[in-house]
Amino acid sequence: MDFTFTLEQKLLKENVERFIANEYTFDKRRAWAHSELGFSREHWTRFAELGWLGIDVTEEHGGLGGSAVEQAILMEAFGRGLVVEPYLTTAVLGTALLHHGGSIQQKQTLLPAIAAGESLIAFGFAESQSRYHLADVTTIARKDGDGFVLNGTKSVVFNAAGADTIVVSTRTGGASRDDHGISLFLIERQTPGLALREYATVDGGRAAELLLNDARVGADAVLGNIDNALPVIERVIDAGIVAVCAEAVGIMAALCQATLDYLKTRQQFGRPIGEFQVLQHRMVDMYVACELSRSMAYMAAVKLDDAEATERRRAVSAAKVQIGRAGRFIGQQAVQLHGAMGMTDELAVGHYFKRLTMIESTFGDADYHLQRFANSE
Amino acid sequence: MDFTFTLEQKLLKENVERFIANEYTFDKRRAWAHSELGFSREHWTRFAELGWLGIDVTEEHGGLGGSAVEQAILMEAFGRGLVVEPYLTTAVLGTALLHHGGSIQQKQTLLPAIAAGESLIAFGFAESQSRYHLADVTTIARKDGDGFVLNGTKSVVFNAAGADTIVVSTRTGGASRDDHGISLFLIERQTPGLALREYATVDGGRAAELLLNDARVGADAVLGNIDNALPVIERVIDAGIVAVCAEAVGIMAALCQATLDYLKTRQQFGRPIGEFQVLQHRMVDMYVACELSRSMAYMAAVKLDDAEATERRRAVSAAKVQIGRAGRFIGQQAVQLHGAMGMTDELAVGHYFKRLTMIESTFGDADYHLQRFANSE
Amino acid sequence: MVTATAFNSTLNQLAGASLTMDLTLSDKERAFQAQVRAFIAERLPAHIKRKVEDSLQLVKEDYVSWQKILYERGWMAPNWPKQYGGTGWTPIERYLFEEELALGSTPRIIPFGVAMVGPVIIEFGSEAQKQRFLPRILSSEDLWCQGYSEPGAGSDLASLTTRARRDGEHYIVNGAKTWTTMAHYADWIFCLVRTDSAAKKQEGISFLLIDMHSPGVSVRPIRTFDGAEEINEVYFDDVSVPAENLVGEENKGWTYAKFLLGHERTGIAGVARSKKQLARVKELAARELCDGKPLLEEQRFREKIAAVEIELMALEYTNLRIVCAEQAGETMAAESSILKFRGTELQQAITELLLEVIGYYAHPNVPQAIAQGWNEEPIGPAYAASIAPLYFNWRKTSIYGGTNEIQKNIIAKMVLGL
Amino acid sequence: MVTATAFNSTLNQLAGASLTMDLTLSDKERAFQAQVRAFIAERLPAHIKRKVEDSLQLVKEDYVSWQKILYERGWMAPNWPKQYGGTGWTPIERYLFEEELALGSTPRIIPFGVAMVGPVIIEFGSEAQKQRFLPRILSSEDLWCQGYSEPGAGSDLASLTTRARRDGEHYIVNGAKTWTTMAHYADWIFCLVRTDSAAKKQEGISFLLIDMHSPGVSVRPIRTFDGAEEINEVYFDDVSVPAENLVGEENKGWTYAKFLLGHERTGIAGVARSKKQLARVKELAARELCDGKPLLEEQRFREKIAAVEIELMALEYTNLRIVCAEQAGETMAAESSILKFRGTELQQAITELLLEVIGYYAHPNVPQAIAQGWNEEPIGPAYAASIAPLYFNWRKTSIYGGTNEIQKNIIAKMVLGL
Repeated sequence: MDFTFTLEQKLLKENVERFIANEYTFDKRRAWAHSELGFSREHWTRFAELGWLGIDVTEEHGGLGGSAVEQAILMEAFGRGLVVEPYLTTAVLGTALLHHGGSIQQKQTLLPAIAAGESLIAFGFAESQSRYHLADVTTIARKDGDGFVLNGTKSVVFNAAGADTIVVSTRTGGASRDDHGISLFLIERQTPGLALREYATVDGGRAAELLLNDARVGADAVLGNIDNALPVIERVIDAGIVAVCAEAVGIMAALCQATLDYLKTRQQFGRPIGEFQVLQHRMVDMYVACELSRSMAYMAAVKLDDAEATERRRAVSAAKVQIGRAGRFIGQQAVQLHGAMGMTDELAVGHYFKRLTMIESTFGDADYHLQRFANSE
Repeated sequence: MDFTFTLEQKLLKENVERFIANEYTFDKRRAWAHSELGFSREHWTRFAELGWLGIDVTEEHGGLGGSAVEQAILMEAFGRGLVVEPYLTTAVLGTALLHHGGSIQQKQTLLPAIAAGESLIAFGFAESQSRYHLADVTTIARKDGDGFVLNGTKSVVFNAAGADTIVVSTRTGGASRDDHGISLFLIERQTPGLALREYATVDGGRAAELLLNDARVGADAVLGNIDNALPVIERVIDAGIVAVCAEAVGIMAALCQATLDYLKTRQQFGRPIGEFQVLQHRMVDMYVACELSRSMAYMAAVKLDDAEATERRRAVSAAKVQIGRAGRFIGQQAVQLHGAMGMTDELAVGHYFKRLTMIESTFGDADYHLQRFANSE
Repeated sequence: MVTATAFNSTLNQLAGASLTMDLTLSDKERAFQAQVRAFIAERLPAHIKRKVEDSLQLVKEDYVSWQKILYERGWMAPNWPKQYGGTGWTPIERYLFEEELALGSTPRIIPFGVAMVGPVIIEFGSEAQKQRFLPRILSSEDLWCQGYSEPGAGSDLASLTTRARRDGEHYIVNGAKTWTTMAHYADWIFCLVRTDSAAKKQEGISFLLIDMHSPGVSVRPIRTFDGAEEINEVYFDDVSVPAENLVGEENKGWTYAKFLLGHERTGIAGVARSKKQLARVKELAARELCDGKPLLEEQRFREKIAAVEIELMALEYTNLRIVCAEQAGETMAAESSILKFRGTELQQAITELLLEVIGYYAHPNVPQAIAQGWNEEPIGPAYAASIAPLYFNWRKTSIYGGTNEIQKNIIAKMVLGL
Repeated sequence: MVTATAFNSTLNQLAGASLTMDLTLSDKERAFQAQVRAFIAERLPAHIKRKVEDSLQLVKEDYVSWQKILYERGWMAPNWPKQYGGTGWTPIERYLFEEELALGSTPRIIPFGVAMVGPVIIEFGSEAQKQRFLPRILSSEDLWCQGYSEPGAGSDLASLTTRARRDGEHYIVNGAKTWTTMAHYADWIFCLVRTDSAAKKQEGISFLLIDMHSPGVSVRPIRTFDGAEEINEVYFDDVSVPAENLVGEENKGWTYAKFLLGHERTGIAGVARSKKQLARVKELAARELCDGKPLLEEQRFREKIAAVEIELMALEYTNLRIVCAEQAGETMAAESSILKFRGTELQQAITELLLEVIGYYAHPNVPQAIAQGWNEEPIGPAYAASIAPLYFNWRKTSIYGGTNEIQKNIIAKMVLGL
């Protein structure tokens, strides 16, 4: 047993933390978020050069063949920086989709492109009626000759408009909410019949409503087995959960640090407010909640790769519950302890809080995962 | 609208509070609780003389014809005194059973005797498998000639051994847990086939396991309608809930007062511990929880008499949830803030805490009533 | 001021002397309620009602036009003595009025004039001030804002540094106020200013009324992270204020400020607005699906709503106890602090439920959708757009007007004697 | 001592340098675990195991006989240096050992000797003290108790007043200690006593070892409200203590006391015992009925258990991070305070679940049923009798050994620099 970072991991951690601290200032981040594209292409190229986009890409496909722990290290630092680049959708969900569902051909085509920063992926898995249930799929893929015709709508597809390829979950059989009868398709962004309605998200990102109106794809667009894609989807979403949990830990740590600094410097009643015992204990609760969350995020990262499916699901859901609750507590209290300052758009605090809040619902909220955990034994 | 006490109610309140303060010291209470009978017969006679036992008895039957609010005023003071006399079972549940289920004959026989302090009642409504569900009844009453033969076991029947008459819920029809098919019977304490196993309870009271082994009762022992007693049982238990809620409020207030006094007098680090802000805020939370509970207890008391069934049920369950949660919080924190002193058997604090804890589960815990409330609309 | 005996007094004193404890309305109260309800139904403009119902952004005209409607009916200042334009209602009638305003989806009354500076002028102002300011508050001709907080003085109000130097018949004011809600709408600001810097902290402060249109007053909006622009910084650069605008005595301003804090009880808990909002939670949860069924049928979520509903009931009946005790002529201590901190906790809890109801549709950021005059097709359900901003914005309620931590300090001191 | 940079250090430093992060046991660790597990299965007497499983009362003999079994195996003091009888295990092995002790339902090791006074003697004691006391602690020939708290000094330890006056080759001790767990079993007590009353509070305190069998020592049991008799008052009336029983230097006792606080980390969170207890919650919830089905099938209750289970996992993996960092050679700051306050919160939460499981059968008070040698028919289910007393008794865990409030003060100061 060894729940410590390896030397390589420490190096990675130092690198990405240095990058965030030196180059990813809050003002710059705001500018990138508001730009046409919504993020910085330069950064993306840099990420590729540093190998970050290829952590989950095997060496044969031009990646590093790393683990979820390295992804978590990156994501934690990205949390601190409130990074807007579409790492999660492309280099976590995208690569996982290919690893767990992709054919040799698909992997050979896409993984090197992802690692090189040349291909962006998005994943449409939610629908307006589905809430967090991955099997609640009504988008239809109808067999038509050699290929398929897709009709339906996918909701809140993160980073869809900037993606080159969008993966969508569809129903090819079974009744609504059946586990069986779900299939995945790779759709090129320019496919006729695919329309997007893009919007900004409250946390500074981008997403889109995705409309499929007789969108036609070839047989080679099928990702994984027809009708049996649910286990792949679950595995991929679990990888996404680990990534956002680590990101949330980075945010929580940043909020704790900012709040602690504020407590030490802000003077009221002739002394730093950090001398008030109620605020001290609140800060302790925040700090401890953050550390407990960090333990769970890395535990889930290890188990994502190492454990069998039931144990993996339990670990991932447990982490999501812990981080959902801790995130809400820390986010709200960081604002509260900053007083009226915490309400301003100018300070980073509110923006961290918004991203943490969005992570709460991403891939299922605490209630959903508590239920999944409770019923997993 | 008037959510204030009437002059008469204030007078009653002053009287009972004076009685508790002057005559119901903690040491005496301990002695009565440990006595053979488990309470003081003298007190009981006194209660009768003061009219307290007849609050829920109409004037024609020798009572005061009062309301649940007056009962709540008494119970709140009884809470402060940790009164061990069987007021709840006889003068709340007992009278309510007769009012809502009793025949003219039964009322004429028993209500005057209750008001006069000459008859004690107990109510066996729970069974080992039933948890808090009043319709989960397996004790069987079988028609036999003019009368009935009863077989089964009732669990944790409060004050059963000292009672003259015990009312039990039985199944006369329907399947287990059906609402229909439940009947109530009055059983004289000395009835052959009725056996009790008495024990002390952790809060200083008494209860018993009640075994019915071919216990035979006459047709006149039926209380209310055969097969249709559930609504009566629910109404009676709701009255019991209001009473224990008020009792809990008295306990909470006593714990708050004791804790506040301790905070002001106990010195640590050269000052009263009440100067520590964390303890101040904890005390504020306790105080507010107590006041919110008081509002709910009296609200439920008013609605018990005045409201139609659905509104009554919602009010009563809401009060029980509030008081269950506040009681746990205040009880635990009163012990915590007293430090090691709070753990001792010598101080009243632990005993208040124990009674509060037992009230939590009496007539259904917070989870049960939250469910009842949520599903009542 | 009530101290340690609090457990046996204040709230516990369900005072008065009527025939029975009764939680139903009397015929007279019911008639009053019906009258208010009918008036609101008839006179509240539909477009304003819709904005309030859907938590959309209100603009100045929305507030003012509704306040003028109330003013015409004579209902603008139920908390004022009748001689100054109050209604002469009992505490219970005032409570019912507030409740109907909430249930009828009316805009909140801007508190700075009628609820805050008005009572101070009535209690401590000169006859001239009363005649000059009170009618214009009633009619909403003047909108007010509050100049208390400063960049360096938040919870520690008394450490303020905005100075007012006497210069003949004027004060010359220099300094800055911050977190000033609605300053960009306001015609007047009531300010705490330092008039004696030699005196101890809380002494040497005066209560001054300043025309926002005076030369030297400037307003800078402060954007909050939810995207709203409702608070501001207000700068005073050699602003000349006639000495007649001093309320009461020089250097006694702290007394007037304390009078104001905790003066207003009715409505501070916001129970009725919370009930309305909780009904909205249920309505939306009945429309959202979970496993093919309405989310509201999910037992877990029903009970989550129920838990908040019960906490709200507890606050409601505590509020009613206080109102009824007031009706019976009792004086209160720190009840407003209790109502405020519990009230805001529950308001926030309800926004959390709203957020949970809409799931992924909390993500889209569509500020246009909650602003005036947007008619495009919504992203996801139409009701979703306002919810995340509401959740974010509502974090302010436990901060503004004295943080909840400060409220607990007040209760500890004033009620518990700690 | 770590300060503000804590967020980037201490726990965050997942230090060391192995090939991969790995939460499974190595072959060597697995073999170690199996060895411990087999030993416990073989040697733990069945009647003791049953008592621990069912939360029944343990008597002195239960503790001592199990400790002697461990002693014979050489496993009594894994926290001691090998030269004094320690095991030489790694931090991870020690963690695994603690876990097996818990999962195997062994009695807790009485901490006062091996975990508390032992390390102090090893660090600060004379050679003679080491030779005299350490072997008898290992063998459980001497049982110890702790003389820290006094009637007037609880959390504020340093204000103690028990005096030790030097008289030739002896100290004469007068005063009283309280909340002394297991004093009625103990042969020795380690005491903080005041040797210089002129000195400032924390100076002038010495660390003295006192034979409980000395003339002038008397013990009065303090009954706790759950009915247990495990704590005591200890009185010293002109007790003569040989000067050789002073540990270290006179008036330096506070330093040794601080060393002791926070010295022991492994096992302080009690994760494994809590896991065992949580398994018991599930087991009992599977036997209790609700609407004719096992309570465990009630979704609400399942999720309630799950919520605690997740919190326990978070504590477990945090504990493992700390153990692995220790293994990698890091020094720690206030981690033991974190483990203690979270650990006790969860222990208490689990007793709440147990209480809820048994419903009405929490009411019967049957102290005989949890004492040795009761064989009558139980009232209700046999497992019920011990649960309310356990719930009540376990309230102590957030009080004894420094209240949870004190633990948070320590974290605020030592980790956060507040």
